Amino acid sequence: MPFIPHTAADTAAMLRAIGVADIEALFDEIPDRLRSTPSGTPRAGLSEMEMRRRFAERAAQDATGPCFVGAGCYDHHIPAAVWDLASRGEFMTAYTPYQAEASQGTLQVIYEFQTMLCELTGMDACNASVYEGGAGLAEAVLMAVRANRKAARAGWPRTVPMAGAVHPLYVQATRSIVCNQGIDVPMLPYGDDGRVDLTALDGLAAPPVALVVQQPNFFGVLEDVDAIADWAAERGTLLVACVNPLSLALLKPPSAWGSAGADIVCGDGQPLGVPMASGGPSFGFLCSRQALVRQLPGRIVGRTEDAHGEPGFTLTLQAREQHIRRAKATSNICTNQGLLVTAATIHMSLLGAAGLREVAAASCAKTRELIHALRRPRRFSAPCFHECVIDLGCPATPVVEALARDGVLGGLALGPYFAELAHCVLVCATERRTSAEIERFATALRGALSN
Amino acid sequence: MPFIPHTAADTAAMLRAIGVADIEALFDEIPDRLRSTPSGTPRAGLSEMEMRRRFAERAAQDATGPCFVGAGCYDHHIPAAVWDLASRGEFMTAYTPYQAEASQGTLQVIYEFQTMLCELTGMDACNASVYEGGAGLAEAVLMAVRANRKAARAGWPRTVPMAGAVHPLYVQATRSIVCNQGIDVPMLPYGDDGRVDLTALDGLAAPPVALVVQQPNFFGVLEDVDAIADWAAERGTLLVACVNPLSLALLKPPSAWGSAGADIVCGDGQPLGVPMASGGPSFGFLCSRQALVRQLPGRIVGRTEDAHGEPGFTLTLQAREQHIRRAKATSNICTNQGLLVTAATIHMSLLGAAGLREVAAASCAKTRELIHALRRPRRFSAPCFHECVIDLGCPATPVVEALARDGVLGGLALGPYFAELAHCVLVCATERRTSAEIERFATALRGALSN
Amino acid sequence: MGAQTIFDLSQPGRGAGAQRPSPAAVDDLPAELRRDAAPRLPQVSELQALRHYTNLSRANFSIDSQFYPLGSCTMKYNPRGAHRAASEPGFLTRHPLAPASVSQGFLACLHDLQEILKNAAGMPAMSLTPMAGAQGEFAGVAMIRAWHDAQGDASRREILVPAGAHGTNPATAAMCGCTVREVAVRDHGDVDLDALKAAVGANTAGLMMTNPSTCGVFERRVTDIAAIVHDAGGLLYYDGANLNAILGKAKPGDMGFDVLHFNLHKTFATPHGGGGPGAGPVGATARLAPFLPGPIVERTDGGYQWAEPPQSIGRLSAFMGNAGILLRALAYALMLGTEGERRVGEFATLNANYLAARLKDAGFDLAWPQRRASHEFIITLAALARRHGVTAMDFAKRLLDFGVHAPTTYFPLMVPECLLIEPTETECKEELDAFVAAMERILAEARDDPETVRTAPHTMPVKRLDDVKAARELDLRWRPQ
Amino acid sequence: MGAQTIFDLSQPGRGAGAQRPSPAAVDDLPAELRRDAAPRLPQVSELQALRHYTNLSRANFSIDSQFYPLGSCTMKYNPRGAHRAASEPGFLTRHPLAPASVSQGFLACLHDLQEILKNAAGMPAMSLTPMAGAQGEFAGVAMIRAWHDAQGDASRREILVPAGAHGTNPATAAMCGCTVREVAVRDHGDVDLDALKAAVGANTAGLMMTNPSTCGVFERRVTDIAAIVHDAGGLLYYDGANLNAILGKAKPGDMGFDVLHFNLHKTFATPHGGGGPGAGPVGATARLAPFLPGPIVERTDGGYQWAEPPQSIGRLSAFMGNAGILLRALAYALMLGTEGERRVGEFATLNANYLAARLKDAGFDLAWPQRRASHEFIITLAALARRHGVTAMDFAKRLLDFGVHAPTTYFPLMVPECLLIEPTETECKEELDAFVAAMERILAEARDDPETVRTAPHTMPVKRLDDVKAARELDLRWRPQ
Ligand SMILES: Cc1ncc(COP(=O)(O)O)c(C=O)c1O
Ligand SMILES: Cc1ncc(COP(=O)(O)O)c(C=O)c1O
Repeated sequence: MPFIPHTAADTAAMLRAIGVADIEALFDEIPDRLRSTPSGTPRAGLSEMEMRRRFAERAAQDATGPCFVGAGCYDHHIPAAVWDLASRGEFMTAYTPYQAEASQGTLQVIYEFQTMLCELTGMDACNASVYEGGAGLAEAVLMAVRANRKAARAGWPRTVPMAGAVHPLYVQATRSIVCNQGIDVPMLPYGDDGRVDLTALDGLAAPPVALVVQQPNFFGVLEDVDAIADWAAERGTLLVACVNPLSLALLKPPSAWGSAGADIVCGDGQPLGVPMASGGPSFGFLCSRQALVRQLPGRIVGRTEDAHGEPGFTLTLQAREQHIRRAKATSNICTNQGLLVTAATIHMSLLGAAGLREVAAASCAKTRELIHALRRPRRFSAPCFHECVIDLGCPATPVVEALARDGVLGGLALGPYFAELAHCVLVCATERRTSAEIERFATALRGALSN
Repeated sequence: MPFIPHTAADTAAMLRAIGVADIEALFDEIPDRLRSTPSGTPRAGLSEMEMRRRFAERAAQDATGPCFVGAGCYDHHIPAAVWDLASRGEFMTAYTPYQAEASQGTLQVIYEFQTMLCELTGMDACNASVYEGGAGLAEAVLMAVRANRKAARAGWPRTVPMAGAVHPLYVQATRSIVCNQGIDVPMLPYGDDGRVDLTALDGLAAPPVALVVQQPNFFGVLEDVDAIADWAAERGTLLVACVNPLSLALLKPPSAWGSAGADIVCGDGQPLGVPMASGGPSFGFLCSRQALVRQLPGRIVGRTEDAHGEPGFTLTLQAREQHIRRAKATSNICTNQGLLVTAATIHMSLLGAAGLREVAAASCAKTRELIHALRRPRRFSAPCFHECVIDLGCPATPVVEALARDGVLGGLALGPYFAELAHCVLVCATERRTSAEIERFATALRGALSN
Repeated sequence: MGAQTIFDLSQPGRGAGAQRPSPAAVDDLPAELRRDAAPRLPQVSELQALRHYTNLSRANFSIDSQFYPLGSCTMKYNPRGAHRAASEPGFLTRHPLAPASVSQGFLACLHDLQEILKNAAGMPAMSLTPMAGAQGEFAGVAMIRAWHDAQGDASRREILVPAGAHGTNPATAAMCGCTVREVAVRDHGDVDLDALKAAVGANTAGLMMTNPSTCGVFERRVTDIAAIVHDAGGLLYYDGANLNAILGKAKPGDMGFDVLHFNLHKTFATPHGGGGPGAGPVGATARLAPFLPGPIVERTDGGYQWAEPPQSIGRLSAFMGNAGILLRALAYALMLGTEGERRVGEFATLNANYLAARLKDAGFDLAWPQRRASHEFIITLAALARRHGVTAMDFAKRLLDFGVHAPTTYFPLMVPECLLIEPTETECKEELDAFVAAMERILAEARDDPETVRTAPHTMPVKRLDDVKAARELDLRWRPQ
Repeated sequence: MGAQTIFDLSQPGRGAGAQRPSPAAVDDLPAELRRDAAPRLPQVSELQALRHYTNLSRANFSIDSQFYPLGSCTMKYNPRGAHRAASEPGFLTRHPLAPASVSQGFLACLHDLQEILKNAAGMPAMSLTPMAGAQGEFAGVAMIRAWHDAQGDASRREILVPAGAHGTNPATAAMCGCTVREVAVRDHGDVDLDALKAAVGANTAGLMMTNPSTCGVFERRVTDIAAIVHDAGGLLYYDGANLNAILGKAKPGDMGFDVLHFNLHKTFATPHGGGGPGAGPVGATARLAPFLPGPIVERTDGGYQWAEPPQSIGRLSAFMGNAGILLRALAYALMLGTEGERRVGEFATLNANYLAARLKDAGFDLAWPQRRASHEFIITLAALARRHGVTAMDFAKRLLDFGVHAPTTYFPLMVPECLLIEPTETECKEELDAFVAAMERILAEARDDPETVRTAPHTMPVKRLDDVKAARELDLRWRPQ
């Protein structure tokens, strides 16, 4: 039997020490009619060898060719060292670092992570972590509503509009979560340039509590973040910026948007050393201005001193958290995505600012090469980052299916998310895509379109 | 530039401290005409990403279907924990444990390994390690010649006959090495049962210094080791046993062969947790009776005490080794196969005697299933272990080539090694082979034979 | 190491050269959107980074290196085989939005896991998407809300929790827009039924509880509790954090619960990762099934496909939850088999009861000595604290010096100076005996040399840390001197 | 941990159940060949094994965790990318005897490496099979022997080595059936040419040497040495252990050497593995090429194939040497490129000269202060030893307490109380400065508190170990009490 070390002699000695005859006796407080045995046909336990064979066969079944889908999950190179280190038992099989003295490794990693994210976003504080980008955006919205005291005082309606090109799956996740607190999340239209059109907000009785914008947005388009930030700042609306952290190696940090900057910055950390792996586990991050730090959900690590005055690290501001504050906590989050934070910290250490900038630039360049090779018009006119919507001129879903059968993950068909974009695909080429792969995609696309 | 951490400022400061103007100056003792730059077309350094792409493409090129070749390298299951642990930096990137106090991990592992191998072989002492099975057999032969004082006193010729079915590649390696010391390695014939025929040795003026027998032998056949051991013991010939350590979970240990047992036991450790990986790195082991321990080549660890009387481990009997004894050392070996010993130790801990026995038995059973499915006659009559020679009735090399093209590694064609067995293949099925794979082999073979 | 951070190792111009892609120019990004100053990320060599994080890891306790009797957390062995299985290249490189037609292997895995978990829950429907226990709870409470709403009963917004419930329970209820009311627990660790009866009413949305409870005992009258809540029109949520205790022995579905979550990172042995990731699949009875969060996997004649429950509370994350954790849990479940599942509950319970018996003999006070321990149990050091001025926290810190992770301290809140101890089934008797020996030794120290206990730990990379200073003088990021 | 072995954790009947294949019966094995008592291997759970070996690993120093200025050993960074590249599933599962037709990817890798090494050696032929430096040496000396034999000159059986040659040189010569004669080294670390002239003769098979030499200096008159040996009818062997010093700057082939080996585990950064594996490819000039050990890889129109050199000394192992190490070395070489190779030699030399200058300033005695250091250098503590009764070994042990692995001690033998120090190019200036600071501190201790130095180390898992007892009271395996 796997994983249970008890010999018959151990079991006998332990039962003797307890003073019962058999293990069954230990369950004597469970009423008989609640006792059950696993139903259905019994499954024999597999050996590790058999289990791994099954997994290997199934994984091989799904092997696809080059990936040109982005949409929030990107096929970047991850240095081998990242997961060789993150998979060390001491990182991977530790618990949440409540016992600080026995968890300095994880705690210091998180402190370094917080610093790195503050550097990337320009914000003052960062947590580590929330579940992922979508749930993280929900937390950001809840946080913004809690934090906007002016709105609370003035009794503004609990409305948090989103730019129209925020990731539609993030929008769905956010809505499922925040609707329970009576928060309304209307979508703003996007224009033909692919950017948000704020005029829809003009003429409201009260300004929105907060406003969400994504940069680069779901279409890969770069928003006019300065104008948006200024719009929000003028009205006392808190600005929630949802960003791709990798893009911040090239792009202006949210703290520098407009004259006042964003108030809360969130996003998904997947581009920082996390394999695509069907989209999870990844991690969400949440950064804020200093003034809002006590509204942050999730773990935060602080540097302090030990009894001898030596520096050390510990979880801090725990009074925000559920295990202390219970119903008054900033969030219910407990288990988070710590190991991914560890991987991201190592990843950022290995890449550095210059490396991340080069990865971002190479991805942008490859995407331009791709668009050129595909010879299909771009749907939106504003500059894009490393993703782009192209118009196939015919329903996109069957084309993408055909490409997949042909061994190319040829972008995301947008019809299921935006009915008006049913002929469009969102494509992405990271630094890992070669010119040969781009050519293969272009050829396959020509084939699929000519059928 | 990869792996070199020097910033321009570092380099400048260091040159200043040395008192030279540039790095070139540090090479001023090299005569000019010996200076060179790399010739040929310069190769640009690849990024890790590019390098890994090249490796992935090449590895994918070689992917073959199920492996039915054994011949000294076996496709056994390796628990995931084995290499997750052995790849920890502290094991993988440590040096030879000369500084014992900073190397207790590796040293204790080796001590445990020595114990395990002594248990499997029944011998008193074990080294850790020699390069692999073939070179290890050479070391065993040299050791036997050194150790047989009776032979030296009596001036017996330096002859070490080998049983005819010792692995032919081991024989080649042994000969290349020991011929330099004037040692003659004649082959003894094998009989129709596939076992050694010792009668060829009758009537020699002096008995051989040592005799080598392999169990199971290259043909997978089980030798009559009791008779052989008794033959050797009666004559003062040292018996060198070359064994598959996994087989010892089922088979009688060499210490128990005949009335006196083997004197030296060697073999390759690959079946103990080492991936096939083109045959290397694996490791060779060498065990002996207590009386011969000072003749062993390679590292040996002993338990001792520290300055506080606490137990600890250290390399011992170093006076056998090249760094102390130089030209008088028992071998020139220095760097050995330590990491593989670490893996094997972990592997044996996870499998235990019962697990190894089950692996060996399952491999034997699968091989019997295979022989049955292939419906071809066995070439040799004596019982076999988990490999077996079958007769195809036609030249085997083209058949094996055809099978390979068909995605099955269908055994080893024996013609290149034994001209008289040109119609034969040596096949093996480990516990990893499924009945479906065996069926696939059988079908492919029928196809190949009917062409 | 001390507290030298990666930033202290940084030098301008240094880097890990092999990790740099060839430089590429992008000249079409608007100048006003580009950043002017580079973020000050560390500039270190590959070796510096590798050595730094290797050594940091060595400053951690972990299951791979220490015994971790952390109550409520189920720190058991995380099989390396499951880790490797989930790391198959085909799984690691799968894009979350790849068409189902080229994802049949992955979908088959999720479907298998859904079936296994349904069986363990005793419930007919399962959604795998929640990314931790707390998100599972959120899904469950949102489903309860949505169900009441669908009945036209939108006034039910009160969630009951037994005193001593895990913090995520009330936090979840609040996050779901509900109010929280605590129900008292009686002397023997059972819920006070009279208090419960008094608490339920027209506003009752439901009750959240674990069983075995956070008191480390099996709630014997759970079906009575269910009846009271149901009769009042409420629903019952099962917090699966303690399911390890009864895996293969009893099912929440049989106890009257309507919806539950699993903590795969507990019961199904996926690693805790120093804080996460986990996974919190949520299961439901037939009436709540339509409200499950999506997507779930359906098996059809044409293969596996994604589906959304008809009245779904919606998606809780962008993609398919913590897919990699789900794969690890499946690997574990496959290795266990049904027989192995049963043994989990049995030996987790055996280990806890053994430890409880040994510690009692050693002079420690069990919180509920008359009760069977479930997979965990509570000791209270209140008497000691009074006598020697040594607290549960001091005990916890001192245990670290013996190479044992501290048990959970001060939880549940209603037991003074308590340690919640959960050995799990994967620890052997010798490890438990060593723990008892350490506890006995500390008990002796508390009498003879309390200062050693009060100032522990002594052998960790740091001495006891000043949490108050950390919160008062917030230092949340490194800054150049 | 202490010295609790895995056997001490063992209990009859325990095991790692998930590692057991389904039991199978084999009834046709003759009873007299079966063993009756099972070997007493440990019987432990998977977690016990994992925890035991995790914790054992933590008792090691390693490059991943410490600076390792171990002269002659070139302990530099071992890129994790190379490790992963060699661990591609297709490479790990390749059987060594798979037909060449289904091995083109692997063979292409070996061929690429052969070419890169030929270029670095300045020699036209290369065999990758030797499994470590010493086996490369063996191949080389055997080739020299075979060449003389092929010339009909079977009396040449004497190998010359400079005093202070690495132990493997004389040991190899002896193993190859040759006798060894030492040639003196002069004051400045160069070979004494007069002594060499006196030593060569009709029995001279060849000379083995490294350059830079084991003295840590470049042998300036290497071409004169070559001429003397060649004129006497001998051949020259280059021990490539020190090639890191001149990679990309100078080539042994240009210096007059006839045959050489590489230590890929040094110059080409494959991990040392706590003792191995390494790889020692051997290269040769045109006249020695036919004698190389096989197999080597040839490129033909039909693809890559295996080939045996026509007069090969034969095979040195059953298969293709340490194939996995060869793949790692290729990965490293590809990441370096030609420019990167050149920088290896440059920065290895810069680091050594910097350390030498700093230590000299700190009051340490360089063995050859007038010389440039190569990639390594020697300090002698002879004066200190006399003055304070503190030896090079004491220094070495005390360094461990500062988190630095000890340099190589007492090698080369002719320098009294020496430390041979090799920082390698992958260490940064801060690491070197920290080493100097530690050395200064120990120097001060040697004056003020020599006992601390003499009894070091103080912070390792064990105190100084008794080697004499280990050798006298041999305890080479665990036994049940
Ligand atoms: C009783 C109980 N409920 C809920 C949770 C929350 O689960 P998670 O941490 O996975 O969000 C925990 C976690 O420790 C728990 O112990
Ligand atoms: C100078 C020198 N020559 C030869 C060798 C032997 O190489 P290997 O250990 O790879 O057999 C070494 C190894 O340390 C060495 O330093």
